[in-house]
This record gives sequence, structure tokens and C-alpha cells, in this order.
Amino acid sequence: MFYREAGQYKTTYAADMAIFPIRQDRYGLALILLIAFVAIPAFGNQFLINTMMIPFLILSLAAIGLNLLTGYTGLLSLGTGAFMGVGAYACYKLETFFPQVNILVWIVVSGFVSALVGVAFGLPSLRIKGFYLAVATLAAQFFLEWCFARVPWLVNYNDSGAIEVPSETLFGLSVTGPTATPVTRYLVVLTIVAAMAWIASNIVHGRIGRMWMAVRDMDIAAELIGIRLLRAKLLAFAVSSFYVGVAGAMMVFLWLGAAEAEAFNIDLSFQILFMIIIGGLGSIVGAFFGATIIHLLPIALRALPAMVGLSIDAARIDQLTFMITGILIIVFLIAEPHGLARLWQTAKQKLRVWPFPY
Amino acid sequence: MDLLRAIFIDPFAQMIGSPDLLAQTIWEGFVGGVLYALIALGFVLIFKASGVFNFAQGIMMVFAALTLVGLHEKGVPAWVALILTIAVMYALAVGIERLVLRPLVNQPDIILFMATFGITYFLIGLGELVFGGNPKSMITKELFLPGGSIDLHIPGGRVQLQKLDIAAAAVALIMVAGLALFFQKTRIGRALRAVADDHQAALSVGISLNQIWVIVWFTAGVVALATGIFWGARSDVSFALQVVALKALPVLILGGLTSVPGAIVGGLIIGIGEKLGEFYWGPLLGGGIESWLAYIIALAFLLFRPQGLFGEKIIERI
Amino acid sequence: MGSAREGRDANDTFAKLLRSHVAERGQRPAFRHKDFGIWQTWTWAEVLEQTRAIAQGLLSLGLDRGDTIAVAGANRPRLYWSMTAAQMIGAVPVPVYADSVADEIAAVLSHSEAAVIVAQDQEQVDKILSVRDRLPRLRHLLFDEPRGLTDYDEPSLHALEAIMAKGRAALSDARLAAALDRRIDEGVGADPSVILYTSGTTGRSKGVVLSGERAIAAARDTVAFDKLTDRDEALAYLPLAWVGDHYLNYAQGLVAGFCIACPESADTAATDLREIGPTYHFAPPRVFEALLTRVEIRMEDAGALKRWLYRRFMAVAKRCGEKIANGERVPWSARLAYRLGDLLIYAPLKNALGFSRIRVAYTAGEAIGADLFAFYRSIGLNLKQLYGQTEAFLFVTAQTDRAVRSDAVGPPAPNVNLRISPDGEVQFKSPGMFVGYFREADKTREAMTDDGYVKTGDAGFFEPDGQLKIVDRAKDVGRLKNGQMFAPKYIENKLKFFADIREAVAVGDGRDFVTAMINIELASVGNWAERNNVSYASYQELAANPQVCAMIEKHVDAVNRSLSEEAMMAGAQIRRFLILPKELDADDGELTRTQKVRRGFIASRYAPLVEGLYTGASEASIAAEITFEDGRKGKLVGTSRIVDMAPFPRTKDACAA
Amino acid sequence: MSGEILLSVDDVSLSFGGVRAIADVSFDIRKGEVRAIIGPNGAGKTSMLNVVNGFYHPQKGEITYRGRTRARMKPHEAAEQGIARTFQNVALFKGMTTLDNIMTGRSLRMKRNIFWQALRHGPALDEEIKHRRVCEEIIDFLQIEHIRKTPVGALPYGLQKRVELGRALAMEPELLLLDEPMAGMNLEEKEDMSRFIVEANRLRGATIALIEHDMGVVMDLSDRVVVLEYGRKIADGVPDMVKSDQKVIDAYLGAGR
Repeated sequence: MFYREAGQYKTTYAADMAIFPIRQDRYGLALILLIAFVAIPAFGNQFLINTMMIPFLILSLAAIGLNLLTGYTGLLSLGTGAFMGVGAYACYKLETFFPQVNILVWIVVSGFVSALVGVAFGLPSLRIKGFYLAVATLAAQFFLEWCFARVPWLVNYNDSGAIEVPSETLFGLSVTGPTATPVTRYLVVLTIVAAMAWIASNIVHGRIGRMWMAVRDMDIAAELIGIRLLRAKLLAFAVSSFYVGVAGAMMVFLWLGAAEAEAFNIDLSFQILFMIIIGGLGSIVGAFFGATIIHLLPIALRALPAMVGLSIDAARIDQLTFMITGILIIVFLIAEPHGLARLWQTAKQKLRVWPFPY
Repeated sequence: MDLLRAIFIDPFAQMIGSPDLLAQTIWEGFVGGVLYALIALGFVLIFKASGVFNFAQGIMMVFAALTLVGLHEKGVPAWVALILTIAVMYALAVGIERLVLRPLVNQPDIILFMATFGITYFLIGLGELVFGGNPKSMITKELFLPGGSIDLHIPGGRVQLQKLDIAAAAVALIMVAGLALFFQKTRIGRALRAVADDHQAALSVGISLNQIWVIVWFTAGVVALATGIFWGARSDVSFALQVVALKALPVLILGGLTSVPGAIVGGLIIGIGEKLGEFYWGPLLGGGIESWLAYIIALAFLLFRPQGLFGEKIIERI
Repeated sequence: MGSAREGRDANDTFAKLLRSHVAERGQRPAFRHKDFGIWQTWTWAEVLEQTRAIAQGLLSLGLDRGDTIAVAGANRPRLYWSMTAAQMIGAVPVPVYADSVADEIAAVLSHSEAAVIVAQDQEQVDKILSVRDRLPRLRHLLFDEPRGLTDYDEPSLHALEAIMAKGRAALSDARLAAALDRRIDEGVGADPSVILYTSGTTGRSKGVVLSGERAIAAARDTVAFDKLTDRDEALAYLPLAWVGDHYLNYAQGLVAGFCIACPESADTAATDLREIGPTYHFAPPRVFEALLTRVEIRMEDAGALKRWLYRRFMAVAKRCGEKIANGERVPWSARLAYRLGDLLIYAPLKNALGFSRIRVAYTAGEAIGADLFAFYRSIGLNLKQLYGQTEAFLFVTAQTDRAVRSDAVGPPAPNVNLRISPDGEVQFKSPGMFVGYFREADKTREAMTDDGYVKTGDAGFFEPDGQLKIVDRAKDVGRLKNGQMFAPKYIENKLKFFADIREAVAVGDGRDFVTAMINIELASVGNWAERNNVSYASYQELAANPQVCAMIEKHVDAVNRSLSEEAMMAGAQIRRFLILPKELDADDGELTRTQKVRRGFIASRYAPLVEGLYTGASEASIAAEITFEDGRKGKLVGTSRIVDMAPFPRTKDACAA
Repeated sequence: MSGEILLSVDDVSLSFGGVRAIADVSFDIRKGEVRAIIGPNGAGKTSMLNVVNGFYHPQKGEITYRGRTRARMKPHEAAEQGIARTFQNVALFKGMTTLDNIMTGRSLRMKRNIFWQALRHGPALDEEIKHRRVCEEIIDFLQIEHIRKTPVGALPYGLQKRVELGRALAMEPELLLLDEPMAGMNLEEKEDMSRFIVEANRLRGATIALIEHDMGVVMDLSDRVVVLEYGRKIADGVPDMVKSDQKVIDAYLGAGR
């Protein structure tokens, strides 16, 4: 309905291969960015920014990372939480070793650390497929979780056994720790997430993305046209873990402020997995949709009774949230196994051909 | 040097030094393994018959146990509670078949796998909602499960066997045997096996796929209940148990997703392996290695047999 | 004539025009072609370079001034350039209908004495080779798309690419380059610029010779008339050989310097139209009609909400859309409703059809139904009618943006002198007027009056508002006994605009009054029958049904009403009509292959019915042993009720006129 | 038939867990020829191709390609050395569009690393465009413009076969292995496919090894034919010779029975 594609013809391949070839889509994106970068910081309250947006963005990033591995390359992983942990602990160690270095640098570097670990645990993926691989990734999950809990070196031998985030400044503006204002942290997170989402979509639209999808759809054929499976899969593990790691680092440094091993347990892994399944496997935007449902929905559910004036004790609400989440997952899977991203696609298509049905 | 020694010499010296301890550890592991095997059995049943990788199996165990105890708490006599629980498990099987499996038929495996996550969350919520989240203790006496222990004298000392554990092992073995018979002898059993290879074949046996799924999920539910009772008896009944349940996964891949004997053997290997590991090597690493040792063992196996111990070898054709 | 042309006479040939564009807008896009997945684009500068290469290549093949060069194929940039190239060297391009069969091609090619043919692809090449022996003067055959032609061994066959390469090589020699420029300068506007063969529906096709200066003059006038600029874009999808394409795209494009886009292929034209979204567009009425039908069919499948919105807002458009388009006064509430409709329906609809950016759209060639015309006008498409002819190089009349109506074709185009001869024939003198028929001086003489006007062969008259109304072919126009003009086709068209009426035959020449024989449209009437559960077994049964007859009677009445409102026609209202017991059919020779009624033949075959129409009988039956054209004997038996109609009195304004 | 030998198979044997698929088969493929491999079902034709492009490793015998004899070769190595392949039952990347499938065929020739890819501007984009051009030519050659951006999963079988051929051609292979390219096609589709194969061989200079059941097609496409039955070679030579060979006739009757 809003699309006016007549006259939007492509005279170069560059234009034809653009990620947003339709002008109206570009406008839409611009609008969203405008809201995210200007409107929300300007008008958003503590609750919106701290409880909703920051976690939403961080989890979305993790979901993007997992989607690169599971959605695009077809390698099912249940170890996301642990890899986020790797990012977080790496960042903590690096930051405490070299406090003078800019924290953002360390957040990115910790992504590389997590990438290395990811490659290590990705090695079996050459021989192991499907659910077997999924379980193999559980090995990573539990082993790493154990490391976080049992290796005091990781927490600099502090007795709390947790990592606490000191205040760090960026251009004289404090971005981490208790002194940092939510808005600053939000903007930092937003910038990183936006940039990395952009990069991710670049990658999946290019040679590497095709390579991954080829491995996913028909690994034999992929190998016979010259794709080295191990390389492709390890690269997927590396890039994926990088994203997840950065998300983990941000989770502790820009959101929670402190974390124990518990924070990175298997439930976190599952949460991220739900996000990409519900959001849509093999779709960047899907990661954001998924994060919306899985993260924001429970918040909404908790807020709901209060709004309608009911007073239910927290435990009840938690239990209800569990049940509803479970039901929703099933309902979504039945309604659209390809996730919200596909629904989005169909809706968009309908608008493009409006008022015609096809 | 000391490290190498600590890893490769001391533990074995210890074992030889005190065989009773070794035997005790192995027994502990054996019992744990049997219970792992039971959970894995539930997985295998369902995976064989409906190709669903049922992540909810562990939760079904906890849920069953919780229902049993919960009902009893509410003043229902134990054996009635037991029957009711079985009924609940049946209802659950039917519900799952109707509301989850049927609408999702012909969807890719990953989707069904995810659906079982949904079931997991649902059951956790439901269980806690109805029976409360606080840990409960299993009603062993009421179920006439033996308490206490017997001492077994062996050269170099004695091994203490909990009667409960013996019972667990016994029940486990009975169930496995029963299932084996069920698969071999009964029409339904044969149908189930048929389904595993080819759905048409199953239909030719004259049982609808839907019925089969109900049966399978119900059977898995009963197995889960049994497992739940014993795990519950050994520790408390609470959703913390699901982590234990996850241990069934390495057992599973070790044994091969589709093999019943694989589940048993895998269970024992994992059970005994992790106990020995924890007891003799754990201290070196500051303990708690149980949580991942199982997976590492499984992983090690997988690298050599990607299809598990008893899984069929896949010849790739194009 | 128009001041637009003073001082620009330097560019009196298309070759010179092309050069001037390079000077004025060398980097603007000139041609696009959907190929290899994107719209390949050439700037004016590039086009000049390519064209010169072709021209030099043609010279190297030994062509020279006065030779004719045939161009056969679909709309392809290089085929257009070949025409310009031919004009550069003073040769005369002859575009040929790509879909015409080998014989027709042979006829045109031999008559035009083409020395070289530029063919698009294998299909054309094969066609031409199959009649090679009938083309003694054909020296070379060039092809644009090599697919499938790689292993033909035919000495006279060359790839256009190769010829261009040759040309380029030669042009790198400054002397030859200069020589080519000199050739271009030597070309004068009076030289024949192109030969367009009229499509042979009426008699054998004739080669209409147009001169450069006249063609350009005509194009300049209409470009100014519609304010076309080099920012406009058009989709070239009409046959190269048709005057419409040569005028609207080639000539006007080269004059205004706007960009011409060539579709990927005929069957992707619709998609390509949507992508390009032209600003200047032409389509014959049947295309618009087919489009509307597709729209309605697709809307049928749409969801309830969409259907409701569509119906709701199309009603709004019907009420005030055209008024708004014509700049009449409309209550603000209506304007508001229309705005909303534009947001929800019209604009998206136009977008889906590829019409979003259209500034000016023309239709012509046949009479267009009022409703059909109104539909497009009312959704905000600036659709206008023009009347033209190959001999005039298209434009004779054209409607202005503000005064548009479906039943007339507008006032004379700029600098066109138009007159109605005493016997009602439309005659004109126009800037683009043809020089003559190629090698047919006698035919040329026939087509002209002594004082230099061109006879169109169409009968028509001027409306009070000065718009020309074409009623029929002049030779078909007759008179009633009382001298009242009788234009059967005009009446028949009015009848045929009703969906229920498929064909109609009006009788009246030399009679006391007008009568009509009508064929009902089985599709729509059948549909009606089902809705009102009227059972019928055959066309004949349905045709005989009194309810149907009543329905048709309403339509005839409506036609009479509208006739009564026209001074010239009020006297020719239908007094009696009947519904034919049989469907008119080309196989029985009752229609031409192009689905035109053959009145004479029908009058004789259905003599008994005609008889009945003029003897006061209340019904007439026909039971004649008839011989079909293929010799089959058939028995035609049927009875038709004859309905009397009460004529409307002349309306006042009609009297005034 | 002149032309140097591009690939030679020397008494190769292959078996799966005791089951003999190929037994001591030898034959060669000359540069620039169209070589047909025919035989009744289960004769080991496909296995033969799988051996040639390194997907199966023969227990016995050796393969010489471009004069280099190799014992074990990985499939992707075969690809790197210019051996492309289509499959009996189409093996396309279902989730991807026609264009992407064909672009994937260019993977080996695209070198820009992940960091350039991450930007998707400058070098990475230039490379992308360069190869897009090549793919567009292939798309044009195979006349599949209209499905350029349709996911291949949704395409009818005949078109999928074309896309798969396109993907193989995108590799600019020196040796092109076609496994029943015309299986399940109607006459018209077969004619098109034959034309593509011929032109791929003539214009694009690919040597072609072809498994096909339609004898008519085999006879007018191929320069030489090798016939397998139960994993053994029973005939080898020019079409006419093979056609009249008694053993071949028996084999086919046998297959027919």
C-alpha cells in the first residue's frame, strides 16, 4: 500500500544487489534508526531503557550470532550462553589487566577470544551432525560453565566469585559501572549492535553467506563445487561466537554490571535459541523479532496484572510466564514454522501488491 | 611432572590400594548409570517412533515425580496417587499428540525439537503452579520401596549397597526387559519398530500413526515416572533435577539415538565413568567435574563413531 | 509554422538531432534495455558512438545514399540505432513488423528493394532466409543476437557486432570520421527519412515515405504541445514498423531527448512497464481494456476488506474523479474522499500497473468505451485521445489536458489544417504530412485532393466544442431516404459498449429509418441468466428469451437517447431491432478475420430478417439453406421477435447546434 | 577422435561393505569430447562419477587427471582442478534463489576475505559484481531470466535441472560430469537440454562425461560411449559400434526383462 515501486528500476548490479533495494524500505529503516538514536534517549524513561531496550538489544545481538551458526549454516548449538560467558570473562580479565585501554576495545577483543573458543568447540562439527552436534555443544556449555564457577583466576580470586564491573570512561563520559547513566550505556550498546547487525547482513548477502547456506542446504553438493566444509563450518563458529561473545561482554559491562557463572547457564542458551526459532532461522531481522517476543513478552506479562489492578505474587507470575512462554513457542511453531521473519515477509509482499491479492 | 603423576599414577595406585572404595564408586556409578539409561530410554522410544528429539523427557520425569508427591501431599493415598499420576501421564501423552505433534506433522526435525522445548517450559510452569516450587521428598515408604542398606564383604573391605539403589537397578532391568519383550512380541511393539523405519509400514500393521504416538509418549511417560521416583528418592523432588536429566543426552549420543541397548550401555559407561572421574581425578581440578565429564566422554566417543555406539552407519549417497 | 522551429532548422535530420543531443545532454540517458538482469543504459554520447560505428560499418558493406535498409525485430536499442545509422549515411530505413509471416516480409522487402536487412535474432533470420530467392536486391543480412546463429554458413550473414567493430576500426582513422561527419552534414531535411508500411488490413500495404524535416517538425509541435522534456521516460513496446512507435518513441524521443526503455521481451513487457514506470505512455484501447479486465479478475480474488475498499472508492472516483482531473469545481468533502481513495486504492493501483509516474498517456486507433476511458481518467491517469494516420505521421487531432472526453478525438493538433469535405470526409494538411507512397505515384495522387489535402477516408464532424468526432469509414457512411446521415459503425460501436452486446449490424442506407440486428454476449448474458436462474440450452434459446430481449431493449433505448443528444445523429435513432438467432462468426464469413462485421454479406444472408425489420411484422423467421464459405451446406433456422422503439426528441442543445 | 587424454580410469574397483559397485573398470576421456557412460540401472554409473570427482575412494586402481595420477582426492580438490558435476536427483541449495545457486558455483573464484565481505563495499562489491556478470551470461544462455530471483525449491523439476547445470557451468569446468541431465523431462525440455550440453561443449569448451538413459540422446550427443553392466565394462567405442555390439544389446534386453 505504501510501496511505489514503479520507476525504481536498477541500472547497475550494485543497485540491484543492494540489501534494501526498495526506496520505501530504506525510508522505513531510517525512521527506525531515528527513533532508536534520538526519540528513545530523549523521551525514554529508566524502565524503558534499562529494563527493556538495553537487554533487548544485547540479546538480539546474541541471537544474530547464533542465527549465523544455526540459521545460516545449519549447525544447531546449545552452548550460546557459555560463549557469552567467555566474552564476559575475557573482557573482565583484559579490562582488569589493562585498565587504561578503552573498554570498547576490550569488548571487541573479547569477541575474538570467544571466537577462538568457539572454533575449538566447533572442530567436532566436521564429523558430527544434527542432534549429535547439538549435544556436543552442550559439552561446551557445561565445561565452560564449570570453568567460570571453579577457576578463581577468572574472577581474579575475589571471594564473591562474581565479576564486578568497575567504572570506565569513554571520551571522559562514564560508560560502564554504577556511575554510567542508562542513556549513555544505551547509546553505546545501540551503536555496537547497529554496526554489527549491518556487518552481519553484509556477510550473509555475500560470498560467505552463500557458502554457509550451501553447507546448510546440501553439504555434499557444496563440497563438490569446491567449498571446504571444515573451513566453512569453523568460520561460522568463529563469527557466530564473536557476535555472541561481544553480546556477553556487553551484557555484563553495559547491562548487569556484575555477574556470576549462573548468569551464563544453559537457560540463557535456550532463551537465545528460542529467539531465533521464533524470530526466524536464517534472518537477521528475525533475531530482533525473536528477542522482542522472548525478552519483552515476559516483562509485559509481569507488568500486565499490575496494570489491570490484579495483585498476584511474583512466584505465581513467574510460573504463569513459564507456561505462557511454552504455549507461545508451540503456537508460533504451528502458526509459522519459519518464524516471524517469514510472517513479516508475507505481510510486506501483501503491501507491495496492494490492492491485489497477488 | 607431579601433575602427570597425579593424573596417570596416583589414581590407579589408589584404586589398587583400596578395592572396596573402587567397588563402592563403581556401584554408585552403576546405579546412576542405570537411571541415566532409563531417562535415555524415554528419549530413544520417542525418537524411534516419531523422530522427535524429545528434550522434555527430563522434565517429564520431574513432572511425574512432582505430581506423585504433590498428590500425596494433598492427602491422596500413595497407590491412588500412583495410579492418578499414570493417568496424568496418559493425558499428557494424548494432549501432546493432539496439540503439538499432529499440527506439526511433516515439519523439519528442528521444529519438533523446538516444540519439545515449549512443552518443557509449559510443564515447569504447570508443575510449580499446581504443586509449588519448593523441593519435596519422595514418598518411598508409602510406595513400599526398601530403605536402609546391606553391607557386602569383599577382599579389602566392604561395599555398602543402598536397598533403594538395588531396587532401582532391579526395576530398571525389569522395565528394559519388559520393553524389549513389548517390542519383540506384541503387535503394537512391532508396529512401533516399523514406524521407526517407515511410516507406511506402520499403517499396514493397522495402527494409526496418531495412536502409536500416544502409546509411545505414554510409555515414555511411565518410564519417566519410574525414573522420577528413584531420582526423587535419592535427592529431593524439584526442577533442579532437570540438570540431572540433561545427563541423559550424552548417554543418548553415546548409545546412538535409536538404540535401546545403546541407551543401557551408554548409561552405564557414563554413570560409572563420571563417578570414577569425579572421585579419582575430580580433586585435581577442584571438583564438580561431574557436570561436564559425561559430555566430554561422549564427545570423545563421537569423534570415533559419529553415529554413536549402536547407531547404524550412514553411507552417504548422491 | 510554430515558432518552436525557427532557428532549429540546423537539425533537419535525425542524424543531426542525435549529434545536437550529445552537445546539449551528452551524459543524460538516451536508451535503456532490460538485459542480463538490469536496465543496461546508454547515454546520448554513447548512442552517437554506437550509431556512427553501425553507419561506418554499413558504408564498409558498400551501402550508399538512397539505398533502403530493412529493420526486422522487436524493440531493441541497436535496431533503433541502425535506423539512425541508415539515416546518417543517407540511406532510408524500412522497419518491418516482426510478427509478420515470411510472405508478408517478402512482399515488403522486395517492394522496398532493401539492400541490407538488420534482423534481431535467429527467428527473423530464418524467416528471411526462407524467402531469400525472392529478394534479388538483398546484399547483406545482419543480426543483433547471435544465439543459435553461430554455425550458419551463409556468406551474406554477418553479426551486427562484427560490422560495428569494423566500423569502429575504420572511424579511428580521422579522415573517415570526418567523411562520415560530412555525410551527416550533407543530409537535408527534404530527403526521405523513413518508409513506413501501412499494416495491410485494407488492401495491400503501401510504403509511406516521410521526410526528415516534416517528421521533425511534427514531432517538435507535439513535444511542445505535451511539454515533453529530456526528463521524461517512455517504454518502447509497440511494433517498430508501426507509425505510433516511430513517432512517439523514435521521433519524439530524438526531438525531446527523453529516454527510451526497451523491454526484455514481449512477454515481460508488463513487468518491465512496472519497473520503468514511464512518464509518457501510449496504448491502444484493447490493451487498456484487457488491463482493466485483469484488474477486476484479480480484485475478485482479493479479501473482503480489499474488495469493499475497492468498490467503495471506485464509486467515489466515478463520481468526482474525472471532474477533479478536468479541474472542475468539486465539494471539499468529495475531494477529501478522493484523497483518501488515492492513498488506499488509486495510487497503489496505478503503482501495480506501472502508471504511477505517467504525466501524459494517449490512446487511439479505435473507439474507446466511455466507462473504460472513465475508469483510467477517474483514478487520476491523464489519459487522452488522439486521431492520426501514417500519412500524417500520426498526429491529426489530439485532446488538450483540460478538455478530454471519450466520444471525440479532440481539436486539430498544432499547425494541422483540418476540414470536412462536403461529403463528410475528414481531410488534413499537417506538418508531418507524407511525401508520397514509395514507388506508387498514382496511389499518392488518389490519396490527395487537388489543393494538397490528404484524404483520410474517414467520415466525421466537428462537435460544438471544436473536437473532431470520427463516425465511420467514409465509404460505409450512407443516408436515409430523408437525407439524414447514417453511420452504421458509429451506431454499432455505441451498442457494443454494452457488455451484453457482442456484435451489432445497423441497417438503414436508402431506407426510411434505422434498424439493428444484435448479437448478445454469451459470457455476460449467460452469467446474468445463471444469477437469475434462467435456464437455457443454447445461444439461440437465450437469444429468444423475452427477459433478455427486454434487457437489450433498455440498452438500445440508452443508445437512442445518446444519439438524440447529437445534432448530426438525432435523426438516425434505431426504430426497430431484433436479436439474431445465431452468433456471427468469422468461419461463416460473417466477420473478417479482424472481427469486423461484413455488412453486405450479412444483409444478404439474413435478407428475410431484414425484410421483417422493414415490413411491420412483429417477428421474423429465417429458414434458409445456406452455403458456408468453405462449401459446407448448413441449415439456418430461427425466429426473432422484432421490437419497436420510440425515438427520443432532439434535445435542445442538439437543436441549437 | 584426436585430442589428448584428459582423464583416464585404470582398473578401478569399488565396493561398499562387500557389495561390489565397480569391478576393474578402465576407460579414458579425451579433451573436448562428449563421453557417454551408459548401462542398465545399478551398473555402477553414478558410483563411477563419484569416484572420478573424489566423493568415493576406490579400493583398487588409479585415476589420472591432467596427467597427474592420484590415489585419494577430496571432492573440493577435484572441484579446484576443474571437475564440475550435476546430480541424478537434483542437489540444489533449496533455500537459495536461482541466482544465488549459480553464484555459489563461483565460490572457488571469489577470494575477498571476511573483512572485505563485512564491508560489502569496495573490493568485495567489485568482485561480487564481476561474478554476477558471468552468472547473468549463464542465466541468459540457459534462458532462465524469469526465475532469476525465485527460490529454487519452488521451481518445477525441469527448471531445477537447468539451474543445476548453470551452477556447474559457473565453475567454468574443464571436465563436466552430468548424471542423467534429462531424466524425467518431456521431449521439448530434452531438446533444450541437449542444445545446452552441445553448446557448453562447443562454445564453453567443457569436456563432458554424460550418464543418460535416452539412447537417442546418447547417440547424437556423444563422441564415444562406454557401457557398464553390474560394475563391469562390457563395451567402449563410437556410438554406432556400441549400438551394434551384441553384449550391449543383451545387457539392455536383460535390463528390460
